Amino acid sequence: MQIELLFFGSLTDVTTVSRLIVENMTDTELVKAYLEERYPALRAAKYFMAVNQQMIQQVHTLQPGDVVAFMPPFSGG
Amino acid sequence: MQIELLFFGSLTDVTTVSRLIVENMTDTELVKAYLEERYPALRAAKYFMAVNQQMIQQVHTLQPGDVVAFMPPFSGG
Amino acid sequence: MKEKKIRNIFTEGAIPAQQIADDIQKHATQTQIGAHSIFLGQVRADRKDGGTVNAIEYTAYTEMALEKMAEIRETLFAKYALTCMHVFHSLGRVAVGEICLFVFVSSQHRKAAIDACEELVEAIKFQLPIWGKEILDNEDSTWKENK
Amino acid sequence: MKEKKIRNIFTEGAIPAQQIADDIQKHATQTQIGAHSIFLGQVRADRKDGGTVNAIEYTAYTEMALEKMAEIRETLFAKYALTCMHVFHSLGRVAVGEICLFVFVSSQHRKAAIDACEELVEAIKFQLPIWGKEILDNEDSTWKENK
Repeated sequence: MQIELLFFGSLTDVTTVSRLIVENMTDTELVKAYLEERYPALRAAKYFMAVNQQMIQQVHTLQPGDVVAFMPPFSGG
Repeated sequence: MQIELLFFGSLTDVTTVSRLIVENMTDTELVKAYLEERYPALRAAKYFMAVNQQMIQQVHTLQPGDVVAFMPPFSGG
Repeated sequence: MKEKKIRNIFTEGAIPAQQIADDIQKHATQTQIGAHSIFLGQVRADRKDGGTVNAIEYTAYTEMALEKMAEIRETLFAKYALTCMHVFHSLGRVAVGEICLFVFVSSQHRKAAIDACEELVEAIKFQLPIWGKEILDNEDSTWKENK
Repeated sequence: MKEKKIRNIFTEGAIPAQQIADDIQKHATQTQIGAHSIFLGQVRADRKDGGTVNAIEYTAYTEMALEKMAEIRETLFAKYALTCMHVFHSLGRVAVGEICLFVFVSSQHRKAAIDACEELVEAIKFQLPIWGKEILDNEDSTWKENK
């Protein structure tokens, strides 16, 4: 199963990419652990997560094709 | 001594003029009494008075050349 | 001695939308500004006994209004961290759908401009000696009341 | 099933002052409108460590932003007696002195437009996934933070 990861704002300074496809991750905690391993600077970053454009507050089970967005505090306007 | 009287808004429907010069009126109470005699409809009208562009709340002594304005509630904007 | 500066706020007839664009454009050089709060009053086709409003005819005690406006301006500049404040109010006839009031307040951060603009609109409505006469489509008229 | 209508709010680059005039002019035919409340965000030449802001480069999670904006819109229309609400936000580079946000709310009576406009500006700043990167005159950059 594939999950699409999106990175926005200052997080792209850490990841250097705005999009990643990962395989076989069944919940958002696994995705987070994987990313913090791959990009240690993420551990110190403040960010929110959204699954399919809905903000999540806690661990969320993932389905194939889900889109997980990593977003630093908003600064529009 | 001359006093200048100015009428604004709906009050001009009552007075039909926007400006009057009156003689020998030493305070605003005398002016009011004179006008209510001359224009009885004024008695039922709601208005504020200003002497030389300053709103007054009570009887005000007049000096030659003073300008007394009669103003219904404001409706600008 | 009054030191406050008296500025004209009155425009004959409606305020053109183009003037609003021009005034905004003029502020592009003031690079400390982060926020503009604008209020526009537009003449409404209200139904009244006997007809519908076609236009409002504005009159004012102009000297007193400008004096009072200068006071309001001073008070707001003292209370809020503002960069600019501009007010334009129509005199004479303004047709339905046209703009009769243009209030334009600018500041570094949004809160000052937004709060001052709101307070300014209230002050204009309730403290400036200006009167609107609503002209109906049957040529009757009725004096406007502010709420 | 979501029934709310998704409308675009994004504009590439700065929002021209002329567009603001044109949008105001378009509302002249809506004769039930009595009040327009407008908020404009303008890019400020803030001093930062190492330089002065020259421009802001905006990016967004556009699909999510438009979805969220539709929700905010619905909420405000339910809460206030509004006639219209228009929002334009820049994407990409907006230079100092240029307009990056144009919020335009109209209603019959002033209070609804003023209150809804203020609430809408806060919602845009804190609920829409949009990010501003401040480009300094020494070509360094820093991520904008909303307060």
